[in-house]
Amino acid sequence: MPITVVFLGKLADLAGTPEKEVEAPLDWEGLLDELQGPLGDAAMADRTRVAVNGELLADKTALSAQDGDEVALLPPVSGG
Amino acid sequence: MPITVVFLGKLADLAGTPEKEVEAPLDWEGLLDELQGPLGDAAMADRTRVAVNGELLADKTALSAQDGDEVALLPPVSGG
Amino acid sequence: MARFVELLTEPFNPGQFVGPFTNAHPGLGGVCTFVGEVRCDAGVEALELIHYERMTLKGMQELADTAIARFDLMGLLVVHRTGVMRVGEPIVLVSAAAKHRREAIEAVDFAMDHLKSDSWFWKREKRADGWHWIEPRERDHSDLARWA
Amino acid sequence: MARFVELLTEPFNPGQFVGPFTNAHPGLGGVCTFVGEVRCDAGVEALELIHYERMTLKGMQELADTAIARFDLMGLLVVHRTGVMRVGEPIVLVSAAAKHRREAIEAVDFAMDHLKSDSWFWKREKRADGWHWIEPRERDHSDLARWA
Repeated sequence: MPITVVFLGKLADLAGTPEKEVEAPLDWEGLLDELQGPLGDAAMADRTRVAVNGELLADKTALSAQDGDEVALLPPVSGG
Repeated sequence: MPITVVFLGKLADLAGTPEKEVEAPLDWEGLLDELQGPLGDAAMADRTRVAVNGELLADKTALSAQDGDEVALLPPVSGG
Repeated sequence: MARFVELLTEPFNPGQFVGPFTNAHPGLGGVCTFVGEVRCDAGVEALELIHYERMTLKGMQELADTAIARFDLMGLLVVHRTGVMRVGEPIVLVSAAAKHRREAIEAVDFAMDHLKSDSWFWKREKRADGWHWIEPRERDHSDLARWA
Repeated sequence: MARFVELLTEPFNPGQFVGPFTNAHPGLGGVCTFVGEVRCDAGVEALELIHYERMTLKGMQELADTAIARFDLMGLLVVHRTGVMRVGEPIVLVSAAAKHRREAIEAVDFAMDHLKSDSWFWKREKRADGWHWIEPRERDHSDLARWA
């Protein structure tokens, strides 16, 4: 089973899709390899968080996703 | 026309009536003469205010009511 | 700007006031509403609010004007009961409409503090042994002091 | 204690939630309710809220639990829209029931600050030239810092 990468908010615009599938396993370097140009920059931005199966990673560079996992890229939420 | 003295809150209990009529004119000493015992004490309490025709007196001892005036004795309002 | 201030002698349904009030302010950002009811306190059978006709309503209107001027409101609704009330009956309703939420919430907080301890209402509770007047509370003074 | 947390994809009428919520808490002292609507801002034709199914609702439930624990509540209701909304449609409803008014008002203030800037929602506005993402605001951080 592949890994699903989910793009939230404006990252979906940058990715041109709300989600894509990638081969398992996936670490932080592997994820950045999948993300081109501004999307990669946005992923690296301090305020962009990463969650695996709905659980936030304290340190996104420690990403270690396996078969069937869902990896979400979460940009800063919008203001009120 | 007489002056109407209105007793609010627990002052009505102390007076035994929500209002009474007294002869005009009426000053602070005259008002105290009309109020017996605990009612007079309550009227003199710092936090009891006096209004004439709906307007609070800054200094209740400056009371000077005329024919037809309504004098209200207002104890502290209840809490929330 | 719309200011609605009412003193009622009969039970009321808050929704009947809040719905039309909200609809009267198209384009608002938010509406904050507080409804206070007669609380279920042990031994309390009823609550009575006494007011002084010629000063109580005028005081509420002045309070509403003050809140409108202080917070950037589109509208303010203040409804207050008087008379004898049973547990669960609404006593007071304050609703503030504003472009932004913080102004609406703060205006309600401000209006409630002043209605509770700086308006011409006197309350008494009916218990098994009769009616008892409610005195001012220290907490009310500290609540009011927040706005000084 | 009752905690109601809902994410809705269709328009809703706040009164349909607040009425039953209030009635579910007999003996309460007060209910504070905030309803946020799509504001009428010049040039804005529609607002879209995007959420992340598996995190957004869970985050709202955790926020509700935090508010209930922090303030002395009898109940808390949180309803939030997602999807595309027009001016005047309700986006969010928070209602807190408590024995005392200050707890109810503060719980709503707390919940709104956190829903607005610490929940998993992303917003964009539709203008004549298309959709524009809404960025975080400095004001949101200072609002949140009040509760730290």
